[in-house]
Amino acid sequence: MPESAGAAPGPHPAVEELPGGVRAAVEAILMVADRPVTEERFASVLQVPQEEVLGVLQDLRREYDGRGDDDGYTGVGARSTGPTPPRGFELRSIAGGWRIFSRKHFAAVVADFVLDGQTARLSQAALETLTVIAYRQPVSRARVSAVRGVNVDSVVRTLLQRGLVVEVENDPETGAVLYGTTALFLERLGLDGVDDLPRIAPHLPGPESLGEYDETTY
Amino acid sequence: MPESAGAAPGPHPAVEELPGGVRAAVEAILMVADRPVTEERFASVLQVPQEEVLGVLQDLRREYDGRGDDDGYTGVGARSTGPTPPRGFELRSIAGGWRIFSRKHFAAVVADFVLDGQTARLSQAALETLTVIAYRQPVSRARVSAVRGVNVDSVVRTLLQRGLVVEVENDPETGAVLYGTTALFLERLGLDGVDDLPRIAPHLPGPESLGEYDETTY
Amino acid sequence: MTTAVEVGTAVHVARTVFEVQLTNFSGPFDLLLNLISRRELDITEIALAQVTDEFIAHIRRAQATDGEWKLDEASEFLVVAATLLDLKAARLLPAGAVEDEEDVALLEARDLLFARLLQYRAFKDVARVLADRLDEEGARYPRDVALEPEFTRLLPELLWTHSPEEFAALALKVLTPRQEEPTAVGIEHLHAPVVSVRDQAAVLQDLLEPGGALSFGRLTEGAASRLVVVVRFLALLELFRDGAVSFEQAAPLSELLVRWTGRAGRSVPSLPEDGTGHDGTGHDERVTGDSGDGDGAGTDTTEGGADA
Repeated sequence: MPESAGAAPGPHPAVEELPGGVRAAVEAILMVADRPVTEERFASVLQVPQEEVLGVLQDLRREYDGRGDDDGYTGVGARSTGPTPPRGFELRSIAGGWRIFSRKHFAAVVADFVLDGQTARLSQAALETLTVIAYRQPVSRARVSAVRGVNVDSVVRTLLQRGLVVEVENDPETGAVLYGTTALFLERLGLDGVDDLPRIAPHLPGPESLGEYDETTY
Repeated sequence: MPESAGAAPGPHPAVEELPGGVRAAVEAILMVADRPVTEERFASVLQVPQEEVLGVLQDLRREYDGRGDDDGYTGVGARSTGPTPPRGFELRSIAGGWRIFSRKHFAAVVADFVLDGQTARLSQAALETLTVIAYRQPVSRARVSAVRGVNVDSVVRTLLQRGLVVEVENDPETGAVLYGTTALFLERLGLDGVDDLPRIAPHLPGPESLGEYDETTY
Repeated sequence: MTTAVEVGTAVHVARTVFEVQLTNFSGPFDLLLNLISRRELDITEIALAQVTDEFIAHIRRAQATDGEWKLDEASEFLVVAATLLDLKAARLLPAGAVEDEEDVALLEARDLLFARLLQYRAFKDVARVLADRLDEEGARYPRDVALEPEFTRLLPELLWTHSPEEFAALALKVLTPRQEEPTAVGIEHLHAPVVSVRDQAAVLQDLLEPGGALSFGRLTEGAASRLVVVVRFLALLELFRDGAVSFEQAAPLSELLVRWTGRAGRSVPSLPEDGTGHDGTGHDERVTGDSGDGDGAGTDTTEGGADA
């Protein structure tokens, strides 16, 4: 291997010229990231067009997932084709960025090694409160209480401590604190954005369809 | 730890039968392990002979480093041979164990990424978290979160990186990592020891009432 | 009402379901949905009557076996009872015969109530979907490892400007438990005139004791405000419980007449012990402008049998 570069900040050789090129540089950054990294961030650090970054990330994801004989692999790292088993890790596009995760089949063996990342399961009350906040954000505690029919103060406190919700603003009229979900929430759910939440419509009759319900249920 | 989501303790399917086999299982552990993992530990968690683990680790290291035409590759993941560029990460055997790092060549890129947006001043959130750790040490992140009312994971990470706090021990009951302040912290404050911190205790609920926070919110 | 056999099975079923339910009880809508779903969401009059019966049976049994229960649980049950009875009361309105504004308001209230229930059910369904996702995602662990020292050494030199005293002052601020701001809007600043049930009972007695049956309309003719009407109604219920008055109704939905049946003289002093309030603050006998739902639940239950 060539001589290792010192960790001096500032101008550095074009990543294309380093062994492994942009693909390996992206991997190197993924190794130290402690939250999802956006394509913009990769592009600006590596000084490479964003589209190229996206292409590399998608190739890496496919590569880590293993591939069958004929999946149109176009990776930079000119591998000869052939079936490959998946790696023990996966690259996921999540909460607006990209991050490495251990592959889910190995949860049982991996759990022991994650020192402090364990999160206790949410209670039913916390889960329902979180759901209402996710779909109604920004929303006040009073409105969440109205939907759930119980006081949600202590549950919201727990969700704040867990970093799943956050105070986003104050209601311009009432001054009440309004809550919304966090990037951690998206990460925990494996979602790219709030828009990717499962649609509630099939579960929730809108005002216009209430008439029908009236007919059928009374 | 017992309540970790999805990671049912106890017997799990033999790793050989999971996609990617022992090789992928080793990778899964390496990707999330925060400190070097010994071959013994791999062997006992995966229930695989230690020699096999060593073989897999050596194969992985070679594979990550990329390989020329004729390097006697004997990996499990039946890759067809051929020149491969190195990955952006490398597997190093250090301190009696194995750990994945970003590859040395990319140190400059990684440094740019890490330093991007870093400031010389601690944020208010970091400072407040530091006060809780200083006056309540040794203390878990969960408890600091309970006191501050918000998730403190990323802020604690900053304090760790800054060398102001350190993992001192594990809670004997919950296994949670407990944090305390460092010599550097005392140096910054110009104090000889933690005992020299100005006393604030008389006005505050003692540790026993903080215990309740923990109980009720987690 | 149901037959003896049906009551027996209902109680049996109710016991198991309620016990399961209580382990992850998460609010009145939860219980209400559970009750209704056991009737397959068929909110017909009969289903509701049965549900109500089961519910009351559950309350009685819980009191009998445990002696007492947790206050929050009990109050949530009361909200359910009130909600159920609201639904039930709304059902009693003939759907086609909407005549005055009060009927319309009642119908709207029924729709709102039902809409809220459907909304709650929708969120409950989705919460289950999210729980599954959380579980699945929980099996993937993110890579989150400490930076190597060679990188942390590059961080800009820390600017530290705090003296130990400043640091301690900040610690004091952070460690002092925060005063929670209440969710509800404070009502302490409202000075609603206090109307006493006991005083109104005395007024009623004066009106009724001379003899003859009077309608509720007549009894509230002189009321100065709606609050007085409400309190006079409550007083009437108290008097009925004490056997001081009787009600007569010629036909369903016809006018209710009230007749004095009690002894002469002041029969009302038994009132103060009764808890019509729900917060035990010691002013139960007095009703202020903000009273409403909670009190309704308690009195409605006595009226429940009349419309079945």
